[in-house]
Amino acid sequence: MLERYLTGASTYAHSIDHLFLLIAALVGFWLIVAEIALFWLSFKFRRKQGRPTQYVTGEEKHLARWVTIPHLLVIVCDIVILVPALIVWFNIKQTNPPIEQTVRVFGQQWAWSFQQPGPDGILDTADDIRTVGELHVTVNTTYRFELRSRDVVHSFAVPSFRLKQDALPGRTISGWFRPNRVGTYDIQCTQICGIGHALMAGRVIVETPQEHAAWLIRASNPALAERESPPASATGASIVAEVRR
Amino acid sequence: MSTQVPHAEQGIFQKYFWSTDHKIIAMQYLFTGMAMGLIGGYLAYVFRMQLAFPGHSVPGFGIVTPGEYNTVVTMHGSIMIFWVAMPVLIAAFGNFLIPLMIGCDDMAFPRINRLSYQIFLLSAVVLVASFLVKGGAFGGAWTSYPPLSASGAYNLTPLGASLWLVAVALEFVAFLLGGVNFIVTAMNSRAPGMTMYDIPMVVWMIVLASIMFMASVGPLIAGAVMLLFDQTLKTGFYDPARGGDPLLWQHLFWFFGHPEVYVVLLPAIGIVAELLTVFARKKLFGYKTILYTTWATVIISFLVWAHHQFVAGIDPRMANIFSVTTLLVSVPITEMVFLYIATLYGGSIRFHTPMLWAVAFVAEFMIGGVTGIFLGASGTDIYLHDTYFVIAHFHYTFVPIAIFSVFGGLTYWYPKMFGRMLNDTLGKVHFWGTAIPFNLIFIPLFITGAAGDQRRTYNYALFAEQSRPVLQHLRMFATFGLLVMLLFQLVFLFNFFWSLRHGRRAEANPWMANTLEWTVPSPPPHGNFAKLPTVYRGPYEYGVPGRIDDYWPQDVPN
Amino acid sequence: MNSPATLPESRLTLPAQAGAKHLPNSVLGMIIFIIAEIMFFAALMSAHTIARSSALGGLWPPPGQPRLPVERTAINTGVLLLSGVLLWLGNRYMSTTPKVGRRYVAGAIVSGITFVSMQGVEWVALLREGLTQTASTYGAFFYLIVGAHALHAVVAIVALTWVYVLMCLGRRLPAMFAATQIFWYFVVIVWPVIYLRVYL
Amino acid sequence: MRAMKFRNRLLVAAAVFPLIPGTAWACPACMVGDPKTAGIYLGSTLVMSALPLFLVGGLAYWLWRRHS
Repeated sequence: MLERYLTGASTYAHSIDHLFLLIAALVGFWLIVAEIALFWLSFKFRRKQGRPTQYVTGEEKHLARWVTIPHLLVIVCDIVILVPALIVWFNIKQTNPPIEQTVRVFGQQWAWSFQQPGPDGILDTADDIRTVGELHVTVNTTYRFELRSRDVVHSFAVPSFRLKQDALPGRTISGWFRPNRVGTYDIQCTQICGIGHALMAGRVIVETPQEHAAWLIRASNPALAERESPPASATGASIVAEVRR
Repeated sequence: MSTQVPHAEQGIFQKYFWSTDHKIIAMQYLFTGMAMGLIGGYLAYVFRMQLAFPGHSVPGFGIVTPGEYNTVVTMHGSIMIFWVAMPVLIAAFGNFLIPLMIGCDDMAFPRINRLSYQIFLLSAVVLVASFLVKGGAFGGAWTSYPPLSASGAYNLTPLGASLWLVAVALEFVAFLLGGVNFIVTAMNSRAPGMTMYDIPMVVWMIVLASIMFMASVGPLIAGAVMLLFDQTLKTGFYDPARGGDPLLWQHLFWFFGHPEVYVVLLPAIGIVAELLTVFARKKLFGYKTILYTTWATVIISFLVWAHHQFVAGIDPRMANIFSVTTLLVSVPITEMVFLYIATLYGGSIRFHTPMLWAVAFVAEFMIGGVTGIFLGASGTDIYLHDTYFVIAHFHYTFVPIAIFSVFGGLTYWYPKMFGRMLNDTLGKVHFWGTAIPFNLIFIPLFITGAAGDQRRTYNYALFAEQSRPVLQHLRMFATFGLLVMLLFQLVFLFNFFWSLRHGRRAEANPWMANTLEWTVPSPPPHGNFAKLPTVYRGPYEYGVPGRIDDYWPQDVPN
Repeated sequence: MNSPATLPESRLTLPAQAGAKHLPNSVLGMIIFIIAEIMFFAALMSAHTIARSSALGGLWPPPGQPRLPVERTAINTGVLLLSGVLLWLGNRYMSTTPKVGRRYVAGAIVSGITFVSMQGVEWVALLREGLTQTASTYGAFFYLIVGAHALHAVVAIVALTWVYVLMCLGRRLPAMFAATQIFWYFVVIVWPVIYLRVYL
Repeated sequence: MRAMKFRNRLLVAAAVFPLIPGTAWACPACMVGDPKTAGIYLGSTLVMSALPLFLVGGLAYWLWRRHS
């Protein structure tokens, strides 16, 4: 269902989408039943001359069961929702799949920056690649991210990955994702972080291994990277101007 | 303030501004809340226009800068919850109804009651004044997460942030005093014969809401003091560099913030119970069950607050517990809603304006309730957290609570408050003009939220996925709905003030209701009851077989 | 429909009014207010506990910060507890021999004032030693929690003194006296908890 | 009786399931900090959640006892 509104581009996007669909189906059913009951009763028992009110306390067994039985069914539905919800949560936030790559994500007012290992594949060496606003990842690779904030609370969100995690200053928060579809996707900041909150856009570029290798070479060669640094888009520049004003 | 009026006996000032009469204080809360509601509505207009037509000058405001946008969003949230829903639902209805419905002459502590309103008024003045200070009003969201809120260097509204906190703290002190008053009055001043199960549901609900408020507000006041110290004395309670913890505020805030949702929900549900029974001429279906479910809601609501923090960096194991408790809340609330629907069964429903509001409340609130499941289930919350889905969800609960039930209550008790009837036709025009556009605003926002629109974002131009034309059209559609809805509020304002003078005079009991407030003249005189009433039965004895009248007031012996 | 609903039973005889058993308004109001106060202090204490447990390197108090005067405050705690006991005794005698009762209340007030002034002396000394609000959360929490308690103590002493003076003038204020007492007992009882968590 | 027992077992299982430790990835307190801090966070959460219930419940119970 969510897929209709926004592509899913990571492995757990589907499980969240399925959960969403399950909840939508169950609560949608109950919502419709209840709304129909409400409007039907409102219509059926509208005021009519000569028809007196029935005196019902709500404690009569044969009437009360019209409430208790649906109510018990609702509890069953709650459990049916809860179990997959917890499983999805467990899989995304509490398990630890084998990690193939690590990337550091820094949030600050008002940009995302990233630190990835260079060609040697090890973080915190001289050839680390640091990018601002753009994260290049390889498709079908499990990434571990280490999220930090340099000033206020930010929230690292990649809607297409169905990924969201707040970044708290003073802590390193980690998590994982595994992109499974090539393309360019938005990175948002979903926690208000000051007047430039709407500027905190980034892009995650999911590439094939070949493309990623090519990028790696370009990025680790500063002369090439300088030339290719993306120009700020026209709209972006105008917003920046507005913020400054 | 001082009493400078020469005729100390019954001067205008004495009567309307320095009164200890619960009815006058209720009116003071009501009108202050309505005035703040107008400000809150105007702010909503400003940011919805900005979202629909980003960068264009908003008529009546001008160009919205990002800083102003944050301020406007923050103030809309704060005002609508703390300065509209709370004063009108709890303070105005509580003050007006509790003494009248339980049959006593005034609140237990009338002077504390007056003090409570004065502190509240001061808090409103401080809040409005914060628009005028250097840097403008606070712009760090109504949740005010530090370090953004703790440092002027981050939020760029240093004075506004402190004034916001002071205003919020004052407001809580006011409701603390009011809450003590409500609880004590309802426990100690009931008319002879009124047992626990004879108390009208709305009184029960306001009292339970007050109990919840009392039990949850302490942590937030503690957190607010710490935040204020961080802002002004440069302490480091929330500063990780100095051993503080930014997450701490989130815990303290939501510890109060979630019960707060139910604090405003319960009075609304109580008002709706009164309306449904009177206009369906029916006994409330399962009075005791509703009471027990309310108690269950109160208890569970203290155990769910961390569901606002699923992705905030808390222990993920904790998220599981809070996911379970959150879905547990749905159990009593569903039961309650089912019982309300069942109340209509076998009735003889009169669709006057108040009843339309009551039925609409149930219909719309259900949508708000079920969409909460998406957010309470931790798995889907990862995606939906802080998107417009959340906004649409809680507006589908808060608008029925703070708008529908308030309009229902106002149109129902207006004759008792002011001694005149409202115009029913204008009331219905206003109802349809509010209820339909309300859905036009928020159904599109469910969709933009499901498509990933993040909250509090001034302009989506930099986000390729969010600046798709289809989403922009939905945003414009929502704004259109808001404009229509705001326009129709003029009908209500006209009806309200016109009827004050020119409405049909109301007799004591125009709706043929059972509860005690309808046994006194409209409006009730000072001291309420000429002779204090005695209660013989519950409040919802409508259509009792064997009686000529289809209602049976609580104070009539047989 | 088929089985008729139970009609409301006639209650022409009123249930026995429990009016005499009602708590006085002021006492009930004070108890409810105290619930909010307990939550306020509980939040401060839990915040303090968390800050303490997550202190850098597990060093609490942080290195370089002055130590709190544990022994002197222990004596001071005794003074405060004594004040609570005196007030309790005062309440016991108040109904039988008001003169003795008032004397105990006076004793309670005096020891309360002693407690607050000793705390003040301690603050001045600590400030001189360099324990400030801004240096670390250690100092900040100390002044916040102890200060919040001191503020409550001052308010309670003022209220108690006021009631005491009125009672000496011959007014009978059982409900108000009871409410003030409850507030003072709260101030007394919450202190040992603060002492255990903040000082030790 | 047997059904009762089964339901109890189910409830216990449901209560324990969320607490399965896993490796708490997104959890800053339990990954970087020491487990003691995480325990204290959890403990203070439980205390703060339960306290209002005990306070209000205790008051309600006491008033009810006074009346009857």
